[in-house]
Amino acid sequence: MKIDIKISGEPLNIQSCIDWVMSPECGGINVFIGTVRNLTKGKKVIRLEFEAYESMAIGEMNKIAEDVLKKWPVQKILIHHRTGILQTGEVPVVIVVAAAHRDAAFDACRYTIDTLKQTVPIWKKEVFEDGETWVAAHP
Amino acid sequence: MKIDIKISGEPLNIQSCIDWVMSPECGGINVFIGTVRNLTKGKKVIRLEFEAYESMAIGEMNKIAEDVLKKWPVQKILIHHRTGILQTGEVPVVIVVAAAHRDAAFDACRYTIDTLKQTVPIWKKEVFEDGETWVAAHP
Amino acid sequence: MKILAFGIVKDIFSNSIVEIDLKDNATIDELKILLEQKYPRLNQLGSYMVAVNNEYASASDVLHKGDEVAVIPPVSGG
Amino acid sequence: MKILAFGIVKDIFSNSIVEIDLKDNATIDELKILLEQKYPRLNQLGSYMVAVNNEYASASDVLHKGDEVAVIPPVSGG
Repeated sequence: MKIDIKISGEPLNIQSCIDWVMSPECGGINVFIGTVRNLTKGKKVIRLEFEAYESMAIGEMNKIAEDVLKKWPVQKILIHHRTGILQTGEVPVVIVVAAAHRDAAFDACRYTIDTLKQTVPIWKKEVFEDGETWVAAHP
Repeated sequence: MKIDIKISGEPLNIQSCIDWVMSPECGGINVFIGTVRNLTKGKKVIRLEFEAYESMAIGEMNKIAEDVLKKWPVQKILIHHRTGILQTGEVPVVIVVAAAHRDAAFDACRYTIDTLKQTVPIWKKEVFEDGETWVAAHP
Repeated sequence: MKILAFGIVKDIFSNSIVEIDLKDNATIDELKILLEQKYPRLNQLGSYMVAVNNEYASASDVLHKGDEVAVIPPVSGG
Repeated sequence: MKILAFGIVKDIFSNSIVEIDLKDNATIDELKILLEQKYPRLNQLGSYMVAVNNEYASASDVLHKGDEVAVIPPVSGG
């Protein structure tokens, strides 16, 4: 198993994500952890709500992982995304990439988060003290 | 405290490294984890031994962290390096960078490991079944 | 045909699923025109995509009976 | 003057610390010449640096009594 994809309503366990990629063949691991910021354009965020079109999101996340394995000499890639209500400081996304050499791990991890933010059907609603807004819906 | 530097003879605790940078101001965390590979140029590695010129290594690691804070809008940076005997699969280095935006976190983390490998006085001896060699001593 | 809605589109439809009458062999473009007539606020989105059976669809793709069709506003995961 | 050794240089010196007789106000370059005469295997290193008081030193830097001096072979941490 070179790919691990998950969408979950429960908090993501970063350590077990990293444990999953660890192996004696691997030399470098790059991890991206998204966290919920307490401010957007200076406005205080109370909480976030993430909604996924789950079946399609799993498919798009798998496509990214398959692309990564084609593009870079990567041994394992994990993409976990959380849904539901998150407080500031909590973790909506964890990406872990293991490779024999670190350049591939860095490049592949960055490609993964950049592409995820463009193609994976997950939506974030920011809840402020005076209202709420779906992010990116009004560019 | 924006900088956390450590050289330790004990196993590095990745989760507590990540916990240290987490904050509600942060939006993206990039982590690099080095691991001991079981093969070097096709030869089986039994174990590694890391030696540090500790006072100077701490100084050089601090210089890298200060440079990172000057070059990128980074909130926190942690660099932990292990010394002593490590088995394959174990972790000699953990670097964690937290920033409001992910590009800074990725760039700063990569700069940190690239620079650490060039300037920080730490040496790695690979022990094979039939001998041992100080890495990079015979380029 | 049933159309699934997510994110801001759920608010625009006031529902997570709506029923649209479509002629046989209608294209994605024809679906979008009908949707925009019925829900003019869709035009206020910078852009949106339609997915058919969990894949992004092109403007000229033809819809078939039994397809799972979803309106995909700009994504914002991660 | 006491010279600290690390990594492969410890093997070359057969010790982690050696004593070198240096004239007053000797430079790093002069120290390197003496060391290479006494330990010719140093020349087999692609390169090596000298650190004075925990900082990399330049060829023309002058050594002072009480300085902490170390020979730094190519590093390989990370």
